[in-house]
Amino acid sequence: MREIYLSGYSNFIIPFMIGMIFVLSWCAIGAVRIILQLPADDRKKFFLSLINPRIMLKNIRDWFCDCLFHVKLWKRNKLLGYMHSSIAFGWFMIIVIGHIEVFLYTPERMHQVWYPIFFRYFVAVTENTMKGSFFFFLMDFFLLVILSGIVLAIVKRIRSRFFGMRRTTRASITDLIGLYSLWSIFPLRLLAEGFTADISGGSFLTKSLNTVLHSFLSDQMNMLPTWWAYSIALCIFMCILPFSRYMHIPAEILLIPLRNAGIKVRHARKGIAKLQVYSCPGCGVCIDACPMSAVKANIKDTTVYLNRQIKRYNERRIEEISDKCLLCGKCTAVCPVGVEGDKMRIAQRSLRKYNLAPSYANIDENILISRCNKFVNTSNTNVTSSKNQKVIYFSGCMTALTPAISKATTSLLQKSGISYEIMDKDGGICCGRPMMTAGRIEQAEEMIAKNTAIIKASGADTLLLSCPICYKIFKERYDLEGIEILHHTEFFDRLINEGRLSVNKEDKKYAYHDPCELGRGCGIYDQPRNIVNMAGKLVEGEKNRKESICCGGSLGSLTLSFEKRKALTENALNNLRIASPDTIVTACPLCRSTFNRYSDIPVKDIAEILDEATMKRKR
Amino acid sequence: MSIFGFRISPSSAMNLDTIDRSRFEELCRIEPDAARCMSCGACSATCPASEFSGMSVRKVLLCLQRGKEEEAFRMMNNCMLCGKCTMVCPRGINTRHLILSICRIYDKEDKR
Amino acid sequence: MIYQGKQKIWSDYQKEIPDDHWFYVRSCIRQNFFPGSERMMMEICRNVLGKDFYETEHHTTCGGIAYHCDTIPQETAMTIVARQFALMTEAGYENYVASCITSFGNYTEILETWHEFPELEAKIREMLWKACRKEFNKPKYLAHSSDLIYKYRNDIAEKARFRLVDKENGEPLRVVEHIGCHYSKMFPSKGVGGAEYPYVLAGMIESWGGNVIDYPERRHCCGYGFRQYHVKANRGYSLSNTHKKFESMEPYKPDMIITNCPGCPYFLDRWQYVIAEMEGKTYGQNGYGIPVLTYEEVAGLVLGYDPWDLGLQLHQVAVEPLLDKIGIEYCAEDKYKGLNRKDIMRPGLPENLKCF
Amino acid sequence: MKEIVVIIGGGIAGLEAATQLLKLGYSPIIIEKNDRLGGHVARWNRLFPDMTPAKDIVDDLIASSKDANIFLNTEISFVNRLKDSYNVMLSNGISINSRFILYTTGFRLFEAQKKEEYGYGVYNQVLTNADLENWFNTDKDKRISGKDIRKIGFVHCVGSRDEKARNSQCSKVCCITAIKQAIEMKEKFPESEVFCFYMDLRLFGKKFEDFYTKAQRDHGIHFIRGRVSEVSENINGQVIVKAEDTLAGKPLKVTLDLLVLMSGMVCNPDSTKAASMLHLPIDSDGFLQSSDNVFHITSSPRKGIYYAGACTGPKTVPETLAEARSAVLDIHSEITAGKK
Repeated sequence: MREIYLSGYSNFIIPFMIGMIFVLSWCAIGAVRIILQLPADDRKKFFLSLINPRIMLKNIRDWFCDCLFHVKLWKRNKLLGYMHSSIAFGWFMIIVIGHIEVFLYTPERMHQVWYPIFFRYFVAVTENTMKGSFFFFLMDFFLLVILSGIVLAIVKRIRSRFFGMRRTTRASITDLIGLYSLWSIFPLRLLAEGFTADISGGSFLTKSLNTVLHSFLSDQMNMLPTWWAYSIALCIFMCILPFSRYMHIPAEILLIPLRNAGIKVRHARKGIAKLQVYSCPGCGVCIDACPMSAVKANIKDTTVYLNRQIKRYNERRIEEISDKCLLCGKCTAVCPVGVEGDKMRIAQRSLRKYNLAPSYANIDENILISRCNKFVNTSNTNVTSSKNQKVIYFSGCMTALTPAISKATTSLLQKSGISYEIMDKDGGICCGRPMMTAGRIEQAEEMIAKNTAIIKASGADTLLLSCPICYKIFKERYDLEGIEILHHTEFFDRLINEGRLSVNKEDKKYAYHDPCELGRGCGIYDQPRNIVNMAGKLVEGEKNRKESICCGGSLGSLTLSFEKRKALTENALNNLRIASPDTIVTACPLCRSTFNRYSDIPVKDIAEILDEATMKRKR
Repeated sequence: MSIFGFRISPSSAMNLDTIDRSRFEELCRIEPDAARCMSCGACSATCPASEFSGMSVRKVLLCLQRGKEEEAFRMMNNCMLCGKCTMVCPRGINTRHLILSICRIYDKEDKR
Repeated sequence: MIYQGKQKIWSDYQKEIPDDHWFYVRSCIRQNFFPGSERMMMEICRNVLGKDFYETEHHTTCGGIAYHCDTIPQETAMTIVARQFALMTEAGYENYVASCITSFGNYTEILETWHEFPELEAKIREMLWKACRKEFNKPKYLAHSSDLIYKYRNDIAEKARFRLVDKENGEPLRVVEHIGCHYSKMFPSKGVGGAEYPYVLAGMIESWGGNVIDYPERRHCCGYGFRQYHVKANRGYSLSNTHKKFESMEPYKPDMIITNCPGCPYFLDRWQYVIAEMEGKTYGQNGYGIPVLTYEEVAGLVLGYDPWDLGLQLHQVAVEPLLDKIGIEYCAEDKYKGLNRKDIMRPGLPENLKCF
Repeated sequence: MKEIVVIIGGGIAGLEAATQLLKLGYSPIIIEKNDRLGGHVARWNRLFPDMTPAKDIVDDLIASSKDANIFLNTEISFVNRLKDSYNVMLSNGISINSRFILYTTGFRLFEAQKKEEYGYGVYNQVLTNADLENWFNTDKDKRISGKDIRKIGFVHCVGSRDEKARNSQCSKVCCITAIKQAIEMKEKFPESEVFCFYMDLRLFGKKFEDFYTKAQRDHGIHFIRGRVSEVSENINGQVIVKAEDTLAGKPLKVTLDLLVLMSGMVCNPDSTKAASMLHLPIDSDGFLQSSDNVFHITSSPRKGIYYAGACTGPKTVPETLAEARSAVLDIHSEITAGKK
């Protein structure tokens, strides 16, 4: 390899350098700003994580898996995964190999940033070595990989159904510019390298192209315009990058270590929230995932559009989108980059200014305590009480409207001989989760404090919950040291395993619906399935577990009207009907009453079927 | 002025001629369903806050329409936004958002 | 206001009132509040119109206030009333006329109750016999004394020296009529013109040249209400009701108020002073109040009696502007001269309400 | 010879019965005391819930029953009962022998002036539902036309469910009529505020609840649960309405530019008169008494005498029409049973 130009410089690198400097400084300033915007304790946490080798290792793994290989996408959709990883990883490899080449052949040029990018222009091949051919091959190979990805991208652009995506985002104008410039970079590179392949050398792709080109274009002067075009395409892409969805490429690099450091969304627009917005690649996976998309009118209210509107500071739309959401968390679960759509929306809601603020200071918790500190001693001789467990059962507001659940739960408690007390049989204070989802954190905290005082004063050692909405906030926000917080599915599963409840399997098919707050919200998937399997035959809906579809009754949505929820519920029901179950089983009072409204199949809570299945034994 | 030991007591009647309903109308623009309440009282019966502050969405709506705003605010003070009222409303009124909207539109201090 | 509509209602509520031979019973409180009124009633009926009116010093209260204040049971009130009827029977009269609205309401209520429950009447007859060995016939006709003045209104108008018109321009005076609640609100058919738009005072005003004004709170109570005024804690409520009436009639600029109840003129009159002192507000023209007169006083005025003989100096609100407007001559110096020119002393004048 | 059926009353029930009888090949005779057919419905403008023009319905009925013998301006002088038929003597001297008499004598609107406290006929700005329909039809009413109407009140249950007005029955249609008229007024005066004072809202019929919802949400009509206790007039000629808002538990007053009284349906004295000629029983509410109120609502206890429509109690238009058809079918079955 020898250099052709002494200066190692040509004017066509100017556009590239402009783009490069622009995008790098933009990203650097952005990264600094985001880190500065983090609350002080979060910032400290972040820096500490960077020197923690375990986290750092995880960061590296995530960088590779998420940014380059798009493992999550692969898992979801092979074609889509290939398309993304081919471009990302291919490009990455071209850059890396380019640098290696520079390092190997012209180490004195390492400081010239553009050199590895336009390497083929500046050098001429002097000898054919195995090593050289290998690199030429690698370069051409990865270029081919990228080009194949781009072909797929073009196909996807024209026919997204081909990729199994029912709906995709509508690109904004900057996105389109970014897209077309990205598409043009690699064909232009191929063309440029093709023109110079006879001088600089090349492999199967560039060399063959060179031959083809030479067959009708004898003049090598054609090569300069193509290198110019290549550089300009790079410049356009890099300049438009911060304003297009391709910002997700640099943003995700920062998001990964921040997420691994355990930093949560605390402000709606600053710090990690801002980073999440920019990390959104606008892929539109959340559109198909969103339960609201069952109604076409709701498509524009999905997370990808929320991020776009936040970027545009369109406050009216931000409010609409964030208030409409059911907060089922499915978009978060499927997001390839880890944008937390539900948390982002709660954060947006918390920005809202209210003139009237409720306060619970006037509520005398002593009255409530006195109602729930007399534990019922069940004397069931069939079961031997292993430990002197005191369970306080908080049935919750929604269960008050589905008494079948609380009745079955208490019946099961009695059957297993547990000493229990119902915390809110004569009414009580809401768990605070609905208030929290409305973004009124302060009020929710006040309720949490009241309930904490009541539970602590009751003398219980276990807090049993029927409602996943309550369960989530009790798990996440309550500080109940020494008191175990259990959802009834966990609790009953444990009782069955301990042999305190013996279940008679019934010849029935049960389709289990994962409530959003219990499944995606708290990660409880297996215990309910164990119970259902004990009580009968478990069948799954088409989408289940992490992919389960919200029943549509969620309290998370503030603005979705009653009549507009019907279609969502019916969509969720169709998903469960797929295995033609005898009964739909869920573990949430709200899901139960929502489904019951429109279902032609009986809908029951897991406690109910368990209560039935344990009843037979006694006869 | 002489002191008699008694005074002219203000009228307890709600005078619709003098009540300013502009904020209620604003509320109805945001929440058209606010006008659809048929005062069945299901919300009041199920409300966990009614025990503490006498909360009742029905009464709140009525008070706002009849210029008894203070009374409405007093009732709303213990609302926990739990959504039971939304669940039981036969007219399908989105009471939770309604309450949030009231909290935004109305102001204790601002006496229009 | 559609006058024909009211006329139609009035024609539905016509009450039969005999022309002559009445047994007259006075009111407990009117003689203290407006001492000229009942005297003027006798004067007009006996001397001016030449009717036969009998009264006896043996009659007592009807028990109405005690009954309405829940201090005596209705049987007691009935026995008292039965005794009054016995006095009438003994005197040989069949037509019974009461000066007091509450009495009139009380009599009406008792007669109606007896009509519905004859056994109660028998019981009362027995009780009266045990108590004072008297027997009675129920009056053939029962009237309030305003019913009689209403009946004689045209005779009075013929003999009148003055009419209720502004002497300057001949415009009829704007007159507010206020009917005592117990007159016909309980038994609309027993009052002249029913309960909603009673004609009894309106008829007098029309005959004597005035114009009745119909203001929104026309039906509203004067505010007296036995249980309200008599308890000091409730007195503000009593005042508030009067205040409400005045606020309502104010835009119509009334020249005078005519009443037919013992309590109403008193409260409408005196509370104007209280309101003026509390709020600084007066309802008449130029800082005066609106004169409140009883129908007998008005009858006396139009017949040309001396205002001070009618007892108008005992009103809180100055009547002089009204007298001037009608053109009734009076001697300002004689205002506080009583019978036989005896000085009855000048009262202290209020701060905000213009008086003489 | 064609069987003759005497129909007393040329309202929609009479016309519909005549139409059906003609179709079955009988000879109906309609006796109408007024100079026109169509009864109350002919005076109405539009009918709930489809806003059908009342004129269309009446015109259709008149057209389809034109082959019947119709006596306008005619009353019944007397009716004699013969062995198995009736002799009907008309005021115009004609005598008819018939085995069947169908009473379609209808109702009478409660005379709103009887509720003196509401001031109908005393205050300028108080009118009835019938006056309002008349205005919709003719656009002539000096109380409304050309006036600046900003606040309108509707009083439900005027003369209905009112022992004092001697009508304890619910007139059934006033709630929905009030809502219909409230919406119509709101459409005519979009800037106005409309208040409905009700005791209970009885919206039992098909689509009625939709009307209510529409009135609440789309038209912003205020519903106040409380019976108007008194009405007075202020110096500008507006009416001041007082009621208790029973839901708030507070007295309430409002000044209105127009007050519409929803006069209810009361028994028609003419139908009572016509019934007394044959000693037909009268119910406690003053309406004609059917054999029973579940199965034989159109039958009288007397052979050959049938009822249809509001003569037996307040009815909606579709109910009235259905009863007319049902009564005709009863008559038809009796005739055909006799022939066998």
